[in-house]
Amino acid sequence: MTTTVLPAAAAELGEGPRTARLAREAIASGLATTLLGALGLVLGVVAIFGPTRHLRIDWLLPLAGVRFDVDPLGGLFIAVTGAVAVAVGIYTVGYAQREHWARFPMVVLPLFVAGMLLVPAAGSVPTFLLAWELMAAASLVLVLSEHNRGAVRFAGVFYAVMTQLGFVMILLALVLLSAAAGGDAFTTIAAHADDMSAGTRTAVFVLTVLGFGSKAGLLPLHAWLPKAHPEAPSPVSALMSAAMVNMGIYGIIRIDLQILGPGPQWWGLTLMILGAVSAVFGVLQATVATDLKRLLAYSTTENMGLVTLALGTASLLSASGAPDVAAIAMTAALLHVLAHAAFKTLAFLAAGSVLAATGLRDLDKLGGLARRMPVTTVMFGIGALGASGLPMGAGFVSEWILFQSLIHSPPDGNTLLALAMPLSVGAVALTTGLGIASMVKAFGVGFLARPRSVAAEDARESPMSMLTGMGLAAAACAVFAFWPALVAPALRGVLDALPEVGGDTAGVQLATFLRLPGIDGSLSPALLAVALAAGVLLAFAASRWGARHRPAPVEVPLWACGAETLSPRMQYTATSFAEPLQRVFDNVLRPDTDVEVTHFAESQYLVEKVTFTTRLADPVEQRLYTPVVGAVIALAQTVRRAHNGSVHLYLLYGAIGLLVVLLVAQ
Amino acid sequence: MSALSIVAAVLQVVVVLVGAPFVVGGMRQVRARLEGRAGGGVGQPWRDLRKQLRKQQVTPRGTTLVFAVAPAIAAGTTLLIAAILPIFALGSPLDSVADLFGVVGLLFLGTVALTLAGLDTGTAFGGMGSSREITIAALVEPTILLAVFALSIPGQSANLSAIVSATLDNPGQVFSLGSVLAFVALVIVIIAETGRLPVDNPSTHLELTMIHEAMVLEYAGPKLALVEWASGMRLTVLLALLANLFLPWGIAGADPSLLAVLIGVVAIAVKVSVLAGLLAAGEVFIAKLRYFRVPELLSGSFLLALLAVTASYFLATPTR
Amino acid sequence: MSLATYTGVLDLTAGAFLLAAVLIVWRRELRSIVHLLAWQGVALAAIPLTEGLYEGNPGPVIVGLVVLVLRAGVLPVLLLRAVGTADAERRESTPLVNTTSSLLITAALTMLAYAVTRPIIALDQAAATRAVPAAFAVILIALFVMVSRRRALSQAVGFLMLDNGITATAFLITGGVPLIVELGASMDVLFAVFVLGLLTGHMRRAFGGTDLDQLRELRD
Amino acid sequence: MTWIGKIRRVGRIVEPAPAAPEPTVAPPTGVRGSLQLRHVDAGSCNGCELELAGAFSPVYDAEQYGARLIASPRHADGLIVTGVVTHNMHEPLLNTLAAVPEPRVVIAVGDCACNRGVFATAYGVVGSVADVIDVDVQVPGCPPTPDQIVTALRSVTGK
Repeated sequence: MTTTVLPAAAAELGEGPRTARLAREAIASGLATTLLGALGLVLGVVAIFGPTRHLRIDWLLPLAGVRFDVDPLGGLFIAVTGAVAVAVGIYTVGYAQREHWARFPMVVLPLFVAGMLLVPAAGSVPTFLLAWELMAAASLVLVLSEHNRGAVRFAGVFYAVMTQLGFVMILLALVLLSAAAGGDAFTTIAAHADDMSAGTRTAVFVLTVLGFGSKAGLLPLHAWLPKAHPEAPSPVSALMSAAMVNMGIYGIIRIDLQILGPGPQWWGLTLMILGAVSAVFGVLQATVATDLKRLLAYSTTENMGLVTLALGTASLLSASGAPDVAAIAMTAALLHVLAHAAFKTLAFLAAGSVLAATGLRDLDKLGGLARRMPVTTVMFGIGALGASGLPMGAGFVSEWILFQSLIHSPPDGNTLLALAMPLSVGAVALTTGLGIASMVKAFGVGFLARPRSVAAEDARESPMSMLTGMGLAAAACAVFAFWPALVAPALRGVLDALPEVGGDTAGVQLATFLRLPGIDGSLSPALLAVALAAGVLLAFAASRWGARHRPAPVEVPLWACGAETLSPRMQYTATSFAEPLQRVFDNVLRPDTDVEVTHFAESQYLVEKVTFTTRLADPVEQRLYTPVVGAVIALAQTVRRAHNGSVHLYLLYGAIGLLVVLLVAQ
Repeated sequence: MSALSIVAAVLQVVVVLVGAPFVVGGMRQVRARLEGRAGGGVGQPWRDLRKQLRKQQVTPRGTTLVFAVAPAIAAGTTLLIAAILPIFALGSPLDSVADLFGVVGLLFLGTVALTLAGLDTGTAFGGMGSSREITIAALVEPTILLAVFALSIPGQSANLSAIVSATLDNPGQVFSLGSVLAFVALVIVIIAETGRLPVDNPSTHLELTMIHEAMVLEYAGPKLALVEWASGMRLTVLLALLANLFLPWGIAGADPSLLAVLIGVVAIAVKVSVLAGLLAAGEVFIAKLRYFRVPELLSGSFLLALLAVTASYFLATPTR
Repeated sequence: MSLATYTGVLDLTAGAFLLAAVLIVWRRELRSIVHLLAWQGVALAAIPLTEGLYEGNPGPVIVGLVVLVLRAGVLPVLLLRAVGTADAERRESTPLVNTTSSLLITAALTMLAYAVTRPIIALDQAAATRAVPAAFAVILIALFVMVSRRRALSQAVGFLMLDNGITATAFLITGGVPLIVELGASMDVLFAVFVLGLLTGHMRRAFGGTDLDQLRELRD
Repeated sequence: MTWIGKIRRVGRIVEPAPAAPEPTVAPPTGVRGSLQLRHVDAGSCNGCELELAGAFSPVYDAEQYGARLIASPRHADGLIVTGVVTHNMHEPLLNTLAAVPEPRVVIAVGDCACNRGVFATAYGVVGSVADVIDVDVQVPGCPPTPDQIVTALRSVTGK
């Protein structure tokens, strides 16, 4: 008891000034983030509707100069990032104080946001790469902000290596592009895109899909995401999962759909396969995950997979001569990016609120938060509803549009479409189904029922600033769930700038009713909500029938099958909840289970205890990454022989290197 | 949208509310007769409902609002579906509010509400039922959406009125390969979603073998009545949907006369009774599947749905 | 019989034909597998019957009747006799590929069949040709059944299904084969089943079961 | 198709219903013909269980009078208790009764449940059911016949 009391007392007595300073710094950092975000939001919205704005600062970067061209597509991503940053900034004010952040992450947080805002604004290859690197480095620093934990350090190294590998691929692709186009501005490259050789285009496509796909968390280069996102502090997780992954999507749209598009059919097909595999794999992992933030991170992979699938559909359809349906798919992709940003911000902020209150991320130990943290529970519920893609949730409308684009592609004579579309519907449907299961698990096991640990029992609601940040994100979720028409003009503006994927056709009409021109299909999320409310009221009214005959209502203990009490340990946990699905998909998930039976020494027939352990690793990571890492280590061991510690030898290496460079330069 | 089609939609809700317990009762009665019993009669579920509605409200300690409102949400989604579907007449005023994808979404919303309620109780059985229910729901979703896809191909739309009128305009397609496969797939899906044999046994007494029942084990009195009512309505609505998707004859048009609506009522009553009777009779011959064999059944139905889409897709080019 | 009815019936027949194959993959009970094979025989016989009735041509009708007797009557009865009486013999207890995967593979095979037969359909839009993918899918599924089943009897069923598929393809593409050819093919199949029946009997006497994996012992 | 043949051959095997007995208690909620019961074995020799199973079998079919056995006491209108109340089952019996929402009935089946029967002096016994909780209907007999049980059930359902 004394050990827990003492530090708290010390904090109150001796560290008053420190607390005040922490508060000042947290407010400054949060406010800076929010203001940057608001600025980005405004600029982004202006860019979507206005003409493309240019800004050149030649002195800032030697040789190339810095160049910003903000067009509608970039504007959309700037606006999304800005909006996420606004909510996260307000949230951070409370979170940084509660979690006692050091000064360093507080300074880097606005920098990270700035980097993300600059990426879509970049108008030339050097500027883009610079902004990309700023974003990557800042996020790495933020991931490492709790570096005294081993898991964080491991995740940081993993993230650093993978993000740099991705960067190298993007670098190569963009250098190839500017070399082929003879200029480094994106406008120049776009103008010369049609003259490029097929080989260059293919190489650029493959490299960008790998590089940007890795940032978006697509398979097989997703492995950093479920490690780095959960280990980062929650506001940073929210920024990474809701805003940074979008940059990967932005890159794919910008380079592969806009500048080089419309590509051949296999480009679209590749994107569809990558997207479908990522979506199904991500959601399967989310279904069996027991770590709340890891679950959300895998859900990010899932949703980015869905977006990529939609992008692939758009690309494939416009290459197959169906630009009007391609535009519908593109709308689905963009709307899903927006909706995902809203609900994932909310979910990660709520998870952070739980983490701050209990110190727990393990769903097996959580529970009973609904009574202890009601606002956070409601917030997470809204986010989870959005992530599950059910009606009344933020993700429903975009998934509905995606389905419409998949079922309305004209099959006439095209075997490829006739095979791809049904399989895609199956994949997306499986994703939605499992997504529902994973979100029911996260919400039902984590927040409802009874607390499974002392920490969860002692949880207290988060401060006002954190709740406000979540509230903003929840409001955005409500917009996407009930009134997506609000963002219709913005989507229209972006689509107009994307004629490569049918942006010049009618597209989806987003008003009170969503209508698809030329196609018989409509949905009205707002009216559906009103009608559902009426239905629920009617059901309530029906259940009031006979009420005057009823004895007075009572509260009773839970039915324990006749036994005295039902301990919280008897509840289903997240592991047991997902066990059936894990069994069904054990060919894919490859769980590692162990049952160990210890017998009494006296008799073989009496069991003293039974231990059951199950471990779920990421199978892709195990199969694909372990051999690669092994090979790299083996190579490093070979190279190590050259390092014998002699300064003379090292100088000799330098000299030889110089000679080689001189000879090659000849 | 005429006044009568609004009346028809309201009537659909009312008739489903009133008729659902009779459908359940009828099914039990068919089963009882085939087993050589007398049975409680078609009105038994109604008597049970009335009785439960007069009983005490019981709130298990520690449950939250989720537990309290879940039955109403489950019933509310089903009622909304009843208003959207073309049961008596085409062109419900809510037809353009949600298409078949929306209807499926609403169905799952109801399932999720009860699942969360099962978890909310914090009992072993509640969690067990929820876990099983959500597993089945997750595996059902691909089949159901693929079947929707297959059905939407002839009418080029997933809006229900469009699908049904496409069938009415072109009756031959009911007996096409795609349609038959989609029918079988949908039947399996409906059995799984409404917790009938062989997926779940609605009359089991053993908690360990339960799926739906385990989830609602803590409900009592009026809330239990609502849960049972909702599950009966869900069965009724799904059977009506099945009937009208594949055998829409008798349904009133988009701008119906009073007589047409009445014919529609009679037609659907006959169709649902026949379907329910067949389902109940079929149940006499089968035992419940082991829980981990259910995915086999569902993957089979997934295959059928996929074949349905493929068949309709590849054969969509009209014959000359 | 109008064109619409003819198209509908043919379409449905092809569907039933394919459905029987899918169900054979699905079920494990040998007895019901044989019953399903009989139903498939009925569907197969219905193809020339429908064609004959539609065209008013007695040739295909006779072929259809012969097929009906043979495939839906004689062969299943012979196979049923071969089903063992021991409980262990009545089920395909542990197929090499589990049921769920089998079904997904079946789905893939069917889609493949639809994809590869597109050129044939493109040639001729007649109702009969448009049912060819179903027949072709049955051929692929039959091959899969033969690969993945352990019991000798399931193998025989797979073999018969293969033959059904080939016959159906022939009926659908060429509008029927000459009676004598069909009779010859059916005789072949009949003999094959006799031989299989004998073999099964021998196996059971030699090994006490019809698990084909035990044939490996012969190598040593 | 042997099952269909069997169903046809067997037909209806339920025994004809005798005239309804005098109601002993009013139906708990005022709705006739609906009674869901949770069965509690408080310490029975399983003789009464067999007869109880008989009462709900196709031959006697208590379900035709609206009575049904169910799994959860929350869903029940009352308890049907068999056997003498033992020490171990004393608490569970009380807990189960408390879990049944009001209004509720308790039916004690068999001599042991009514008056301790042959276990009257056994060391593990608390008492008869009536010693522990309020009992509305008692069905004597060791064991009572299914007919007696059905009659008792009908006297509560009023059908």
